[in-house]
Amino acid sequence: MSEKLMVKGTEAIAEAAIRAGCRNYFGYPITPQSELAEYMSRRLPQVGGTFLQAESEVAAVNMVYGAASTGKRVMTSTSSPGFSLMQEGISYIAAAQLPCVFVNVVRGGPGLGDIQPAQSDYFQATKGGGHGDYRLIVLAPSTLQEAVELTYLAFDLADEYRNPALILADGLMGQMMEPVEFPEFRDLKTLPKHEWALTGCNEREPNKVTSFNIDPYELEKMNKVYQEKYLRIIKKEKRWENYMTEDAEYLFVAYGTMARIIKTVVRKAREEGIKAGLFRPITLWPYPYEELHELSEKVGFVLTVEMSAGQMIEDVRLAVSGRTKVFFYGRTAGVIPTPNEVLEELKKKIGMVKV
Amino acid sequence: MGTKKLNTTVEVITLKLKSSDFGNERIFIFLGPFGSGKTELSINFALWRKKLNKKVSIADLDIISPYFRVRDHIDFLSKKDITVIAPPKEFMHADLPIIPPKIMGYITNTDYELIMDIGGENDGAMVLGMLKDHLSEFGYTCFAVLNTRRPFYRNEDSILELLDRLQSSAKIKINYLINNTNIGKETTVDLIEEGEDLLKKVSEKSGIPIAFSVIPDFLDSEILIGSEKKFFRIKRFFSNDQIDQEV
Amino acid sequence: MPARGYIEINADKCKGCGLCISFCPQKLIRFSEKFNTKGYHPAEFHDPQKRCIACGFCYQMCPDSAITVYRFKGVTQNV
Amino acid sequence: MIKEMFLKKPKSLSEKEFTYCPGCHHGIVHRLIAEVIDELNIREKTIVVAPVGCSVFAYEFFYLDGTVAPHGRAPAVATGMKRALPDRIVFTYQGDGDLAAIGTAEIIHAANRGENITTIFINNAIYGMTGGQMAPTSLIGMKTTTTPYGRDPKKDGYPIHVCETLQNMKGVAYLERLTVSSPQEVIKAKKSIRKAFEAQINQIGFSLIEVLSTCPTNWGMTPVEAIKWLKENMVKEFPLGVFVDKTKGVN
Repeated sequence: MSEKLMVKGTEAIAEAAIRAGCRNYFGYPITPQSELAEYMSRRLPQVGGTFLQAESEVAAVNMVYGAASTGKRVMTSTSSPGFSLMQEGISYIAAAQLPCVFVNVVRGGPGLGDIQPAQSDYFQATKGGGHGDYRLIVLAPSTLQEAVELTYLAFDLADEYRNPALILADGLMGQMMEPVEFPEFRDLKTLPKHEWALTGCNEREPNKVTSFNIDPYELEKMNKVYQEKYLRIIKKEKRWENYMTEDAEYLFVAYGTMARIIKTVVRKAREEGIKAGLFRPITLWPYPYEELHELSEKVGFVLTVEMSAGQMIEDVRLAVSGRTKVFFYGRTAGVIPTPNEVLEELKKKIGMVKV
Repeated sequence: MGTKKLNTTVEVITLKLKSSDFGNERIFIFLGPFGSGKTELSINFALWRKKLNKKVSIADLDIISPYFRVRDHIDFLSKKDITVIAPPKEFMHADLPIIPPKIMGYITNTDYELIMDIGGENDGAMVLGMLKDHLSEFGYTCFAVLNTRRPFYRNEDSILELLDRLQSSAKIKINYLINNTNIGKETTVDLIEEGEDLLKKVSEKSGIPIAFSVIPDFLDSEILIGSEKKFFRIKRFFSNDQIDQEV
Repeated sequence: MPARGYIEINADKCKGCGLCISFCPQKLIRFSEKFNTKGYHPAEFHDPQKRCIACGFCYQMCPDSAITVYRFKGVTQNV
Repeated sequence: MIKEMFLKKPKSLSEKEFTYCPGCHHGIVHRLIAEVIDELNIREKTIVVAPVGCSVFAYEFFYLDGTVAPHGRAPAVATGMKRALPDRIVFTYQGDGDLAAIGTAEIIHAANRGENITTIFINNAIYGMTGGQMAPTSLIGMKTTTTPYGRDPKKDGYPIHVCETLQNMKGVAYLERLTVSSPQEVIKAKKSIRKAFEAQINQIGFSLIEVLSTCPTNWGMTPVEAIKWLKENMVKEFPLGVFVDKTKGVN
């Protein structure tokens, strides 16, 4: 670790990627994450890397496909409408089992929406978005330091499982500034060797990277490989945080920036004698269902708070499986719920439950 | 945007500066790299000038940043009787590089002091190019705001190179450096001094004097007493404190 | 004039498109009476009078790389 | 008399049998590319990017490392590869729908960037894979399954001229339109494909060879008739020739 720097979220993620060994970036500008591309355009040439501003997100994601198929560490970043455009390529990349990292700095939607922070791309991130049965490893940081650590981790997970990973942030995380310590530069020689990579068939049989098989039985075999892999990921890679849940009577569930605001709410609630706690999923896929289920059995109700009209709440309901009531509070279109506003909501729900 | 709602309380700022410290010009321009603290400083500077009983206007000329702009504090500033020159309300959150046309009027209106918050790097500074004739006619003081704990500008050479680049893009001269070295709420006096030491070297080489160092509101102002250095104590408008409130 | 070479047609690769037949300047290729494994009548080399000049036109036009052309050494020719 | 093998299947073609219809020119062009790769001795550092279309399996037909791009995106995929591994040889193989309809943006920008890749573009004026629908390059009046009354420019627009569109792009190093409809033209085409690959090897920019090709199946003709039709109709709409050649004097 080095000394602390004051960085923006987009810069934190970009620098962390470079330190993780990413030397290839392809992207297309879109607010509120263009600084990530700008940072890369400035920084990658300094470390012998490649930055390319593509003609569209569609082209960018396919450049990622190409670079990833050579076994090199590669990433792209975008914001909601841009991520929609990338879905085609993401589906192919997942099927071709290519490791790479995506960043979606979510803004208010749907449609062109606005440029303010939102969490309304949860479905798209965790339930597909593209075609076919595939999964992305989805990591949702809540502070910039965590964004650095999860970005670094995302490359390792992508390599280990030959699967694309996604950093799901929101506009506020992308734009806010915080002090951050960066990890050391990964020695590129220590990065995993990929036997499957397309590098030219020098002294070996040719490698083929594909995302299809027109024989349904063969394609089903490919699908089974994906599904087995996803099961391994579910088993090993779930991450979450419990905040003041030990004695909690009311449980918040929130992720990313919203979870951070909820921590304030939990402290405020406890100041007033209300025993609140927070369950914060860090991996949105795989989702920590069992861990949340266990906690939910001990509380009066669960209150899910999102900067959306209610998306993660569907996973919360699956986890809780009817063991307790599940409420929702959310703001959309880039409006960030304030701690007091959420605290009022908590009190309202307590009143409702008691009646 | 939501952060606006998160910042509600405002303290009176304490200062150790005299109104005449930066000459007699009435236009103050704040330039610098991305995220060096220009906007926060511009707002605080405007508050200070207001306290000196001036008629104050502040112009949001940030065509670069999508968030954390002067326009996010328009209500608060208006209440303090500071005129905010920003894009029209309907475009306030638009992702468009809008230069408010009113700016010309406030450059030429000698009743008002004008504080100009410019977007990051030379790309942001470019907007000054179109105003340069008016600016040189009416006179100005230009500050370069620097945080030596930001990426890319952590040594003498890179800062000197930046100053050249800013001046050639903005087509105006930088009169002062401001040491805004900080790492948010973890900022210490030692850290601020570390920045000042580096900027002193830059100052010697460039011939541009240091105006002052910025001290955040949460640091004990005791350190200012007896110091020969010039400090500017600011209220932090764009901190994450409201998100991570201590109870 | 002796043959300058000859060709071999991989009958199972041949799809019977007939391009080699139509471009052979010596007219030495024809459709076989037999079917190949794909069910096509493959092209067949027929050169009883040893007139093949090994020009390679059949090879150049074959879309399935089913033709190999052999040349006899010491026999010069111009294509 | 001693016999020697004079012409045989090149090493850079795999043993896999082509999936193409009888008489389809894809096979001829595949072989030419493979011969060029053999002759330039670059097989072990060449990567093929196949398209979506009839040649979707092209990556299997070459004895090379290879992949299939999403429809139209081959130039972007190849760009990613080439930027990650600048010393490898990367080529895309694309049809008219892939390159000139859905992938128009990708090919134009790859060409304009002067991306050091080579594209072999097969233009047969029709969609083969999906069953004979109109292609961006279908001729005016041409009947297809989606232009049953013939292509009407008022409704369907005009045939797109790819070489003419790309020729003013500064990043293009070699650009030629040709056919493989006679042995002489096949031999000539091989020289041109070689030039295109050499342009990449010498890093002078983007190279593209457009091959006017037949689609006997969807044109409803015998392979021999199709060649005649191509010469009489397609060549008129799409004139042959070298559009850009910056390879001279570069070695």
